This record gives sequence, structure tokens and C-alpha cells, in this order.
Amino acid sequence: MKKLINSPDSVVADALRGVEAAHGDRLRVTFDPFTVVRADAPISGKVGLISGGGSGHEPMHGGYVGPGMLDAACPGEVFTSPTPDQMLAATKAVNGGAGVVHIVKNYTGDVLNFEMAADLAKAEGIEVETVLTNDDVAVEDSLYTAGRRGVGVTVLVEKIAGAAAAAGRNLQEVAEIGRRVNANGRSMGVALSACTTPASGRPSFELGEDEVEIGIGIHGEPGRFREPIGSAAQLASRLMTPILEDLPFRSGDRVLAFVNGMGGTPLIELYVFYAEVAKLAAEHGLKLERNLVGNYITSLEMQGASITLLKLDDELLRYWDAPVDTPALRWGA
Amino acid sequence: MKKLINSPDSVVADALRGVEAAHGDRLRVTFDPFTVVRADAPISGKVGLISGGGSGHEPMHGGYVGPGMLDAACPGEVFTSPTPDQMLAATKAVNGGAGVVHIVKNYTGDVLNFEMAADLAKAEGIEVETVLTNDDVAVEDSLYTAGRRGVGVTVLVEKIAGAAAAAGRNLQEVAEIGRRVNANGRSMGVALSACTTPASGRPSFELGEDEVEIGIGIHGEPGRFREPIGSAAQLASRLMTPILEDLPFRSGDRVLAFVNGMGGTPLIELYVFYAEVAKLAAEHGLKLERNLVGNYITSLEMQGASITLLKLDDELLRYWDAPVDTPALRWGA
Amino acid sequence: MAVDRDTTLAWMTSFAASMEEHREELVQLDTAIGDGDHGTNMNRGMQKAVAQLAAAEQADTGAVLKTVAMALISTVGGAAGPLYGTLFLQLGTVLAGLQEVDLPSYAAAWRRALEGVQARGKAQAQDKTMVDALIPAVAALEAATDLEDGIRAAAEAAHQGALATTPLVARKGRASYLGERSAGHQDPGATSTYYLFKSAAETFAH
Amino acid sequence: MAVDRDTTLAWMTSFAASMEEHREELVQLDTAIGDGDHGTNMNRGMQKAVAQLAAAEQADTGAVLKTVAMALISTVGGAAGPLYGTLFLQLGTVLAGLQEVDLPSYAAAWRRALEGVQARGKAQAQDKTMVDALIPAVAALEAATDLEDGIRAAAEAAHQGALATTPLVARKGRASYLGERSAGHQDPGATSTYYLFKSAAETFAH
Ligand SMILES: Nc1ncnc2c1ncn2[C@@H]1O[C@H](COP(=O)(O)OP(=O)(O)O)[C@@H](O)[C@H]1O
Ligand SMILES: Nc1ncnc2c1ncn2[C@@H]1O[C@H](COP(=O)(O)OP(=O)(O)O)[C@@H](O)[C@H]1O
Ligand SMILES: [Mg+2]
Ligand SMILES: [Mg+2]
Ligand SMILES: [Mg+2]
Ligand SMILES: [Mg+2]
Repeated sequence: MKKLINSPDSVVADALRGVEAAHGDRLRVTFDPFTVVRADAPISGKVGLISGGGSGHEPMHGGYVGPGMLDAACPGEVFTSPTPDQMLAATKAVNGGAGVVHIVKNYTGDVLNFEMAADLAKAEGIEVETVLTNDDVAVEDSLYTAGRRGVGVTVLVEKIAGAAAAAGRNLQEVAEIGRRVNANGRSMGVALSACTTPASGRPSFELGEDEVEIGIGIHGEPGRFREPIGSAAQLASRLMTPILEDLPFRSGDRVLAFVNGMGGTPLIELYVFYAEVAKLAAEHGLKLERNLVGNYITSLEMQGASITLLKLDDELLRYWDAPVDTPALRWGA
Repeated sequence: MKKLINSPDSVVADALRGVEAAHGDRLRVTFDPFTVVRADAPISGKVGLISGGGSGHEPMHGGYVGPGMLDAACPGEVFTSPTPDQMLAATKAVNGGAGVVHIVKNYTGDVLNFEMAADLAKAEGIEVETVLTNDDVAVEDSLYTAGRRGVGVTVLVEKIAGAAAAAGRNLQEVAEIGRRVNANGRSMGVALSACTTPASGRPSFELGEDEVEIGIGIHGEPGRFREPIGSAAQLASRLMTPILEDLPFRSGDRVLAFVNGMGGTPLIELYVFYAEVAKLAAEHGLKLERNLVGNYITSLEMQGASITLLKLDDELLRYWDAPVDTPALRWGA
Repeated sequence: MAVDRDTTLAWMTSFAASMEEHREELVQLDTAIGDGDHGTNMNRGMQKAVAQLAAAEQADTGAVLKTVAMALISTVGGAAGPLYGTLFLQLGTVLAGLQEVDLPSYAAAWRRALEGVQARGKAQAQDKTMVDALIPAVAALEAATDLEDGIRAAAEAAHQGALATTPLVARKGRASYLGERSAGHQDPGATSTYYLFKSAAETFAH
Repeated sequence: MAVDRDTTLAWMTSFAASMEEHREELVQLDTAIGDGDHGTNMNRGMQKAVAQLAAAEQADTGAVLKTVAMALISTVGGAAGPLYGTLFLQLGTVLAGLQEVDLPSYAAAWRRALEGVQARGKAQAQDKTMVDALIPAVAALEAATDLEDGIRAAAEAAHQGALATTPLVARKGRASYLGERSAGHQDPGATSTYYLFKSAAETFAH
């Protein structure tokens, strides 16, 4: 394992020192417990938005803290959900009196820890609504699993619900909009290589020279299927078909297409992939109104990509376009 | 070699199809020859800015085309400088009558091709000024080499000269500001792994499990020295010392610090690295006024990072802060 | 030997050492069907737990267990943090205020701990989780007539339960995403639960 | 056999085939001390050149060489594009309008081509570039008394020149960044220049 780190034990704290050094003018970083909070939080009267999850998915979530998006993030250890005390601290830090939305990716650990945190926050008199993301169509048989995983749509929920909160919508409305994004979003991913957590020091799985994992999550877990690698066009179709069928997306639907890199995929390949996704979307009759191409929800240095399609309506589109001013997503500001 | 591509021969064209699909509302992509041009070019009376270089360094340069930065980019084949006809086409497309600045990284191929292009453009009556970037302190003995390579500072030149052009400065002034950025910027990089071009299919070099290449360029070439890997703190100091000594940077200098990922390094590691860079800069008495952390000038999927320090003055700072609206760098707009 | 504050402290110290010793093994088990952090998570949590136990006088068995619960909840994260946190919180709640714990009280506390883990995680038997080690262990305790024998039997039952997770297809937790591919690997959480009982058995064998 | 339009066309066809055949080898040489694209660059350029030669009637030797020059300049990129482009442009300029080229004219054209390459790239002898193959090749042509023999001698000299780049430390082009580490590898551009003369020798041996 070769990494640009000081030691496996200190990697999250060290990275947070970097975040503080780079963005200390607009973010407040706490180390005990780990939180990343908007410098101007809490905003009186505004619904607070927090999210959190294991580290190793950067820029998610710390990179999305700022006006128009999250009010705080709780970074856990690498690929390990954060703990309730982090979430409680973040919830208190961003509560402007209008309640706080917890955006939670559907993994057992994240769900259980956020559940405990919500109980603690409510016990302290803070209203909390939880928006659970579970957009991964690779997990088909959700009765016999922990349910679908929350993956790419999480970024879109954070942006769009964040804009709704910035626009002054109330707690129920912000949560409802977040849930609407999740309900209208579907994702699936492919890995060309594994990743190595600093603590384990070994790749999370071994792939042959011409194999890929289809239907991966974001924690270096193996996917649902191991298959021979195909061209970008073939892989795009391998992922798009289940996505399109699942919602289902219909001809004429207005969509946002999000091609996400898993961390180690060069941008040139993501654009090659996006070209194929756009082609398939057009063939399916979709109206591609917006897009996002880049490394936004990652698995350390994993090579691979995921596709997220979000069916848009006027309101979601308006909130997507609204100004956002965070380290990793910034426009109109 | 495992890549998300259709074929090694079509990777640049395929990626440009993706750029067109994703950003067609604001960029115009041509395929014969390859250029990426602002949709609203030429802007009458504004100095045009173009750059170009081999592909595989994304988001450079195509991701920097837009208001406040480049007017056009010329993508070559992977790691191969573009050809004069591309540069001529781009020059003509962005010439609004106030002349065109060519931003050229100092590599023999880029220099020679841009020289030919400038001759051709001048023959057609277009005024051209060339800004050469050569900020890489790893190349010490420039009398016996092709001179220092242009690396990280190129991004800063494009942003700052782009803002000067947007502010209405004339050709000489925009070129002078670009040269000033280059003259005040110094960079050095480290590779933890090689990269593999689609055409060659093999890693550009082989490193042992605990070795790094120090003083790399951006084309997967081996660096100046092969050394045992150190901690992030040690590697930061290994790169910062020659950078600080070279300009030299002095206590009290105002600087912009740019920690750049080579493409395959997760953002969490770049922030770990940035923390060390900021610490060393502070110990040296530098005033860290601005920073940029991310994958901005890359070598495909190489793991590693480079550090660029730029000594700021009021004017450079003002142009750095000015609005920019490109796919890869966006603020204030 | 009885379950009291000191034996419970010794048990927790032993479990912390066991998590350190088996960190790598649990990471490997979790790499095969999860995300490779279970050993690191449990070790981080238990080192924090023993540090907190050392930092303040613990009034009784229940206090020890609650301190461990809070340490795990605030340092483990992941699925294991809330689940083991709940386990120790329930144990500690039932045993609160008791200086000496007899077999029936101990077994009843473990029944409540099991119920708490299931209420939180919704896992049933055969879902390939720590519950598959807990269920037979608690049953063994309940069936015992002697505390020491009961704890030894519980450890043996937890061991069998953990081993028996290998052929199962996971239906809860991260491993469930693998579907059929989760079969053939022992569950990391069931394994750490076995080590928890093994530490108890070793503590009470002294 | 004389240098005229048809033999020049045959030479260029042979060189294009050679670049295709040796693409991989040139990529490997360039991977060691450069960026691994020289073979791909030259092959892309020469395939385009023969396609353009086929697409339109070429008036004479000079026209053939200028078509090749323009094709290389607009498709090769990198250092090799402008340098080989300049080489063929100078050759074509000197030989423009000639139907049959004799040895003195041919040698003079090559001298101008060498000067053009050096004017563009500023490389001297021993800088470990294509110039190290060109210099002895041009000298051999100038020393010759017979065209066919001269071309054969030039190919042999280019070969020796290319081989002799191996121990050199590069002072121009991308390999120069490696400093001492560039020694011990044969220069890719000098090698492709050797193949250029080898193709000529084979063409004129027929
Ligand atoms: N719903 C659940 N109920 C009971 N135990 C569970 C549940 N989900 C997961 N587990 C246990 O947690 C273990 C994984 O813990 P750990 O790796 O620390 O957390 P994570 O899965 O969040 O990375 C599994 O091996 C399993 O025994
Ligand atoms: N200044 C120069 N003068 C002459 N030849 C040069 C010069 N710089 C580089 N070369 C030649 O070009 C070759 C490399 O070509 P190529 O790999 O196609 O371009 P690049 O270096 O831009 O990738 C070198 O092997 C060398 O022979
Ligand atoms: Mg985990
Ligand atoms: Mg090149
Ligand atoms: Mg785990
Ligand atoms: Mg090359």
C-alpha cells in the first residue's frame, strides 16, 4: 500500500487539518468529535441540513458544506459510519430553530448511528427529519438484504434539499423535497479496480486483468457480478438498462445525468463514459436537461464509475440551478 | 491495462463527444481539427486566450474554457502536443480583433508546434503573444536540458491572465501578467505510481512497493530521483524545500498554495498533503492568502501530487478572485 | 467466582486484548464480504473503553458495562458501534446496582441484550450476523445450572454459531449486498461475538 | 534507378509500413526515456501521409515530399511532428520541380533538411536526438559518388548514429529531464530516422 498519508490511524484527522487550513475562512472544523460546519452556522430560521458517513468518499460530505447545500458534515473513520455524538454535535451546531434534516445513506451502520443521534437530538428538543437515500438498483432483492444502498443520488439530494432550505422552505418541505429527489433517482456502478483502506493495507478484492465488478457500492465491497470488461459503450449500457427499467424512466422524461468517478478514474475516461450515457439517454427518448461529470462520491483510489439518473420537475430543476458555494460544488455565487 | 474507453485510437474523440454532450450549451467542440471553444467566441475587442497540450491532463485545458479563463483549448493525442492546424483554427476562432495569447507549456513538442502556429496566424494578420510556462524546479540544470517544464503554474496563468483579458486589458498587458504569474510561480511533483497511456498499454515505469519518483513531469515520465516513500509530511518537505529556495520565497511573502493531484490520488490524501504544505509555508513565514486543492493538471490515473506556490501581489490576487465560469473552475458566476 | 465489578472489568480487559490480537483476522473476514473495517472498529472501541474504565472509579457491574457501551457508541461507528453499544447498554441496565450477579440474573440480562440487538438491527437467526452467535450463547446460559459452566457453554455455543454462519447467504448488513456471493465466508460480527464470550469464559476459568 | 516521383512514393510507402511494423519498439524506447508515444505518433502521421499521397496526383518528387510534410505537421504533434515536418518540407523545397534528382542535388537537399531540423530544434550532435542519426547519414551521402551506394551508406551511418545515442545523456527533448538517467537507452527519434534511411536503401536496392 502506497499512500500520501502520515499514518493509517491519523488519516481522517490529518485530512481535516488540511480542510481547516484550506477552507477555514468558510468552514469550522472540530476534532473532538469530528465535524465540518459552515462558519456562519447556525442560520437563524433556516432549516439545518447535515449528512455524514465514512471518510474515503471525498469530496462527499465535507466538500458540500456551505451556502446552498449542507450546514455540516460528520466524517467517520475511513468507510466507517460516524458516531451519534458527532451527529448530535453537528445537529446542535446547525440548528437555527427551524429543525434539522439528516441526510442518511442507507447502510446499516449509518442508519443505526443516525437513529441514535436523532433520538438524542429530539431529547434535547430539536426537531429532526431523516431523508434516507437508497438509489442503487444493483441491489435488486431488497426483502432479503439491508435494502438498497444510498449512492450517487445523495449528492443530488444534498444540493437540491440544500437549495430548498436556503430558499426558506420549512422542515417538512425540505425533507419532502429530499425524499422526492431520492424517489426519482436511480444509480448503478462499475469497478475496474479495488481500493485499499489505510487500516487494512490490502486491496478490497482482486480482479483479473480483464474483469470488472458490476453493481458495486462505495466501500470497496465486491459488486453483485464479476464480468469480463467491455468497451465504455457496453459498460454504459450494462448500467443504464437496469437504471432505466427500474424507475422506470420513460420517453419524454426530463433528466439530470450524473456520471461519477470512483476516485481513481481520470476525467478523460469519465467524459468518454458520459458520451455513451448521453447517447443511450437520447435513444431512450430522455431529455437531458442537466449533467454532472466528475469525482463526487468516491471510494478512495478505486477506478470505475457510477451513473445516476434523476427525473426532474420544475421545482427540482430550479433548486438544482440555485446558487451553491461549497469547496466542491460552486456556481452562481 | 483496464480503462473505461472504447478503443485506444478513439479516446480523444470520444472524450470530446462527452465534453460536447455535457457542456454543449457553453462550449463549441470541433473534431477536425480538435478544438474546444467558448460558445460565444470571438468576443469583439477582447484579447483571446488559447492553450493546448496533450490529452490526459484533464481538466486541463478543455475544462478551463469559459468566461474569465480560456477562449479555446487544443487537445492533442494523449501526452502528445497538438498540431499547428489545431492552434491556428483556435486562434482564428477566438480572435476578436485584439490579438491572441498562446499559453504554452515548455515542452519541445508544444513549443515547436505553437511556434509554427504563431507564424501561420501572424501570416494571416493576427497578432499573437506567447506566454511560456516553465515552473518545474525539479529540472535544475536548464542549460543542459530543454529547460524547465511547464506544470502546475499553467492553471494559475490561465486563470489570472484570463481574468485580465476579461477585464479588458490589452494584448501586451495580458501577456505580461501571464508571464508575471509564471515568473513568480514554482512547482515540484511526486509520483507514487506510474500511468498507462491507452496507446502503449503498459505502465510508464515500474516502482517498488515503497518507492516514489521525485521531480516528475506530467507525462508519466520517470522523475529526477527514485527514493523510498516517506510520510506525507516528509514528502511535502522534500518538494517544498527546492520550491522555497528557488524563487526564493521569503518570510512575509503573500502566496497562493496549489496542491494538485495527478489524477489517481484520492482527495482525502490531497487534503492530508495540503495540511503539511500549509504548515511548512507558515513555518517559512509565508502568508497563505489563497489555495487550490484538487486534481487540476493530471497524468491520467497516476497517483501522486504536485505543489505549486505563487507569490501574489494585489493585481494577481484581484484577478485570481475575479469571476470564472468554466466546467472545472467556477466562482463568482 | 462470581460476576461482579472486578470480574467484569477483567472480562472487558481481556476482550480488549482479544480485539487487538484478532484485529487483522476480523479485518480479513470483513474484507471478504464487507468493507474490511470490523477489526479496526472493534479494536478502536475497546481500547477507548478500557481507557475510560481506567479513568474513573466504576461503582458496580452495571456501571462498568454502561461505560463500555458509551465508549463503543461514541468511537466504533459502523453497524457494530450501535449494536455492541446496545448490547452492553442493555446488559448494564439490567445489572445496574448489583454487586454480585447470579446465574439467573446474568442469563436474563443477556436475554435482554439479545432482544436489544435484534430490536435495533432487525436481524433474525440465519441472517448471517452477530445474532447467530448470540442466540445459541444466550440459550446455553439459560440452560445452565452453574455460572462458570454456563459461561463456558455459552462460549462454545457462540463458537459453533459463528462457524455456522459460513454457508449462509447474508440477509442483513453490508454482506447482504453480495447476495449468493456472501456464502462461504464466516461473518465477522459473529466472530467478534464469539471472542466476547471466549474472553468471559477465560476470565471466569481463573 | 533514380530519385524521382515514383521512387519517392515507394520510399514513403515503405517508411509508412516500417513505422507500423516498428510502432511498438519505438513506443518502448520512448517509454524508457520519454512519454511512450513516438511510435504511435510516427505511425499515425505516416498512415495519414500515404493516404494523402494516394488521394491526389503528385506532380514530382518535391510535391510528394511536401504532401508528406504537411500530413506530418497536421497529424503527428509532439516534438517529432514539427521536426519531421520540417525535414520533409526542406527536402521538398530544394527538390521542387525536379523530375529526376541526381546525387549532388539529393545530398544538398538532405543538408538543407538537416539544417532545418537543427534550426527548429536547436539540437547539436551528441544531444541524443534524431540529429545524431541525421548528421552521419547526410555526411555519408555527401561523401558518396554513386546514388544507390550513397543511400546505402547513409542508412548504415544512420544506424551507427542511432546506436551511438545509447550511452549519451540527453540534452534536448523530453529525455533531457531525466538527466543521467537517460543514459543507457537508445533515442527513439534517432531510431525512426534510421528506419527512414533504411526504407530508402531498400527502395533503391530494388
Ligand atoms: N442488522 C444487523 N443486525 C445485527 N448485526 C448486524 C447487522 N448488520 C450488521 N451486523 C453485524 O455487523 C458486522 C459488521 O460490523 P462492521 O464491519 O463493524 O460495520 P459495517 O458493516 O458498518 O462496516 C457484521 O459482520 C454483522 O455481524
Ligand atoms: N530539440 C530537438 N531536436 C531534434 N530532435 C528532437 C528534439 N527534441 C526531441 N527530439 C526528438 O524527438 C524524439 C521524440 O519524439 P516524440 O516522442 O514523438 O515527441 P515528444 O517528445 O513530444 O513526445 C526524441 O527521441 C528526439 O529524437
Ligand atoms: Mg464500515
Ligand atoms: Mg509526446
Ligand atoms: Mg465493516
Ligand atoms: Mg514522446
